[in-house]
Amino acid sequence: MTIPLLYALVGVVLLGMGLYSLVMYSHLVRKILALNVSGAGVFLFLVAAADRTSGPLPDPVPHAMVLTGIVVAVSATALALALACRIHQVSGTTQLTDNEPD
Amino acid sequence: MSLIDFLRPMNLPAWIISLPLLAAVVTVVLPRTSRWVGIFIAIIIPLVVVKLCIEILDQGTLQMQVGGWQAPLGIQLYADGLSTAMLAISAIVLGCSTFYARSYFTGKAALRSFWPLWMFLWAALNALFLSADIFNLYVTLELLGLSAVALVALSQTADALSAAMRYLLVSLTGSLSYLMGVALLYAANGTLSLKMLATTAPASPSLSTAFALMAAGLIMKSALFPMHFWLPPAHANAPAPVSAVLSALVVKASFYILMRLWMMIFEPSINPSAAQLIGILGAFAIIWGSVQALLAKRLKLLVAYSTVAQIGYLFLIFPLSSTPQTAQTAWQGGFYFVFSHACAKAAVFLAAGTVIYVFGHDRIDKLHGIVRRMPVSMFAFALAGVSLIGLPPSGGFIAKWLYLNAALTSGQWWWCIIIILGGLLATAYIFRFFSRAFSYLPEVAEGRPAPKIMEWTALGLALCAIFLGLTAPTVTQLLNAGKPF
Amino acid sequence: MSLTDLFGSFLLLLAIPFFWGGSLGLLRFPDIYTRLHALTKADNLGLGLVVAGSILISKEWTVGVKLLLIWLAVLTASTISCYLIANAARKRKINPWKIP
Amino acid sequence: MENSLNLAAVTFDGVLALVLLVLAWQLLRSPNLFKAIVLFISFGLMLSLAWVRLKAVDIALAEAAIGAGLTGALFLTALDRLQRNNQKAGDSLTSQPGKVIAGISVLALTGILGWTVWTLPPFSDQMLALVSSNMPISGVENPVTAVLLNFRGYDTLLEIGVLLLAAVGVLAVTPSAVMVADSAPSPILILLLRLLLPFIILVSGYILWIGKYAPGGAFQAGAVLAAGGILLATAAVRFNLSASKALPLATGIGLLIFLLVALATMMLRGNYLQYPVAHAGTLILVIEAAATLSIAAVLVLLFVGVKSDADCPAPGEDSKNFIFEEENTIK
Repeated sequence: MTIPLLYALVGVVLLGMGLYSLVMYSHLVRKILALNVSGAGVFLFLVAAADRTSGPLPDPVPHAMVLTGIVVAVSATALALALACRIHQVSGTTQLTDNEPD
Repeated sequence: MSLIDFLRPMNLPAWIISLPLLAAVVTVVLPRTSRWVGIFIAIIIPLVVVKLCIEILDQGTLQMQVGGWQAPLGIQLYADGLSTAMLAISAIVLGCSTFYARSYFTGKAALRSFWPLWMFLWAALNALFLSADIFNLYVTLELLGLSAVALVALSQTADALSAAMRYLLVSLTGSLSYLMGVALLYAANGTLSLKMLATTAPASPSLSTAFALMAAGLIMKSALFPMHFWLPPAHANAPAPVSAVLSALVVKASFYILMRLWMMIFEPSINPSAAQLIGILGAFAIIWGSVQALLAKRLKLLVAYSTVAQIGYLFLIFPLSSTPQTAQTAWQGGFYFVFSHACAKAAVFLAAGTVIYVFGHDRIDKLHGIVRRMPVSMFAFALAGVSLIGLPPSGGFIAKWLYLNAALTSGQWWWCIIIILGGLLATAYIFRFFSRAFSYLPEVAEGRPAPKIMEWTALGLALCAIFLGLTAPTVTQLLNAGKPF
Repeated sequence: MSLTDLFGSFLLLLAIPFFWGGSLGLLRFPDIYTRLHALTKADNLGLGLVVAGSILISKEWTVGVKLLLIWLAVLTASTISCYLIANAARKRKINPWKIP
Repeated sequence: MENSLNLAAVTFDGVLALVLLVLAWQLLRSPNLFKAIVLFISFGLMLSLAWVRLKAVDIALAEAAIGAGLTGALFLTALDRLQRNNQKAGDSLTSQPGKVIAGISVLALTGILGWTVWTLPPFSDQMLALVSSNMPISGVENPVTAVLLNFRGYDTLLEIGVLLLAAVGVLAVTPSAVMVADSAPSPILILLLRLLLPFIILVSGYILWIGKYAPGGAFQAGAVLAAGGILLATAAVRFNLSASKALPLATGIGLLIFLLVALATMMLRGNYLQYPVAHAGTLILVIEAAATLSIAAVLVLLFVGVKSDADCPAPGEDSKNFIFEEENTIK
């Protein structure tokens, strides 16, 4: 087992853990945390894959992709948190309610 | 430098993406100009898209190497008949909805955030349809998803905020799943270009897993049964022009990506039972969505569930195109669905928005005889209903006819039953509303008058849905330009 | 391996017990004030040793200057954030731990 | 020597991998959300180490600043707002059968994915070779910067758009974008600001400039600058976003310059974003400088937007719902 493979597998496990918590927990902050952990898992896999080149230099394209991904992730996180705060302010809950509009 | 030089055919895709983005910046920096900027974009983009349509009909395809770098190093913008047709339908729907929104939001402070978000949404759609790079598609998907979520939240009611949050979580999970697929494809093939993947990607475990991940993510985003749960609250609680665009275009965008990926990369090497499975989900969506629409108590919710049902039809493409003889008919039928549903559903949502504007609510059992208050809107609703049901001569009819053709030719008669049953159910839920709206009562509920522009834009879109049926040869010619598949 | 390298390595090794102690204190001390104490004092000393060791090992003087700047920046930041955290805790009326 | 170094490296990677997994597990399960967020920040810092180990120093910088630092700050401020009224918000797990089903499906997914990763074919060097051979005409010397701003600059253009969009979105759901400090800022904090702010600006400029040659660039520089801005916002007694006139311009300028360069190159050279080789370096620096400013402004705005307390005096809904309100002045 090589070092990049180790990190790639860690990435996969992080993705799985994040998805599980995303589905299982109801608090919005936890869900957003879980999405961030999943995202980190995908990024880790991507960069680990880039380090499997035959020479000493890694492939820079996945690095650029992950940088883009990190910025997208923080944007999405901020929007999600602002929405969560607004929901809390309007309806006093920190979870998603299951009310279908009738 | 002459104007001709400005609009060299090669540059058209870049303009189509850049103009709404520029408009978004301007509306952020100079909010006072935003209404005029919005109108400017709503006029100029359709014009540029028409120019692009002419070019595509003439030349087949247009390709631009962004930055001058060839694939796989750079990103390609690529326009063929299919992407141009998607751009055109977006231009029609967004153009009409922009004019509608201008009246709908009058005097509301939400307008300040509305315009930048709206421009970002438009730019994201255009960029998505023109992209030929799987990672670039991810970025456009995020741009699209975030702007759509923020637009849903604009109503600021508890229901809308909750719906927006659910939509955001689903959308982000979908993108993440898609991104993992991109990562796998890149790790295995060393390229992000759609074209290169189409020719080089060999069948392998990583290809199957990548397909599963990307399909799951995109299915979530396009709300195919059973991942549809987020759609009805989001589309029913958003402001009307937003609902129209979400139902008409945004869910279709992820379907479009899935279709491209399937036809170009995955179809040859993925087990065909995957297509059948997606088809079965589509069938469930048609039945489930229609039944829920029949039971809905609010008009916008009825329309939203109708979208769930109509999305089911789109995904029937996968099983129907599985034999070489029917592939062509099936995908054309599927995209005919996309176009006619886009126009019809946008018209219906706009009309429903006018109902709320006039009466302040949309409870179906309290909308007796409203046709007398808003005849134009109800006429638009009726015309769009014709297309949703699939009666001739509408675009919806052409779509269903192509589908039935493909189903019978490929010997998969069971899909015919679903298609016909779906049509019957659509008739039922639409007439359930009509029987009230068109009923004659001596006194009609009081309401404020609707601005003319709101009524006529809905009618314009409904007429488009009908005309799509009358102009089938031209549309198919455009779709086939450049032989997308 | 030259003498400076050797001494630099020695300083790096010397940092370990301080970090170890700081982390242990952070985990095991009873209240926020004592934990802050462990963290800022021991860790900053540890970091100082790491920086000193690294400067000795590094061959270029520019790297040395950078390392020194890093140490100064961390010292400033940790001093002030420590003060802010302690002050916030005091304002929330969190009483210091006393030997029971 | 070679071997023992290798052994040390492998041990380090093994321990780091384990730490990452344990931290993630703890942060996702901890019943105390505050603790979860603190663990998330440490997770981000550990992740930065992993990026360094994977030779991705650019990402390590961005992760430490944005992934761990700024995201962590966003989470903490949001939690503070969410828990102000009801202290212990419930975080119920779904029912037992749901737990089993979700557990099994996630395990299956992870298993399949892990197996796919295990059996991945050897990585192709073609992209690395292409990037390397085109580096001389890219205008910069750091391959990641070359990919970000030249070879795949279009992705970055859209991504700057995503950032601006997020700022608009956050403000759209924040009716009153005014941040009020709990009390007067501490004199020590102000001293810190006095000491640090000039350095922050200097360091940000340095990181921006060094991105041409070595790890660094607009995102990292923007994040550092944003840290300064956030400190400044925290130290202010009252920070009214709506009143600022410069802020909308600062948030938009990155995308604006990028778009203008893209369109200008298209009209002069035929391809969107095709820089003239002789001026590629300069153009990239101009784009990056504008982008740094915008990234910093947006990140500050995201923080203030999430932080701003909606309970504080919010004039009528209608007047306060906008993004950037010009009429309002600092009160």
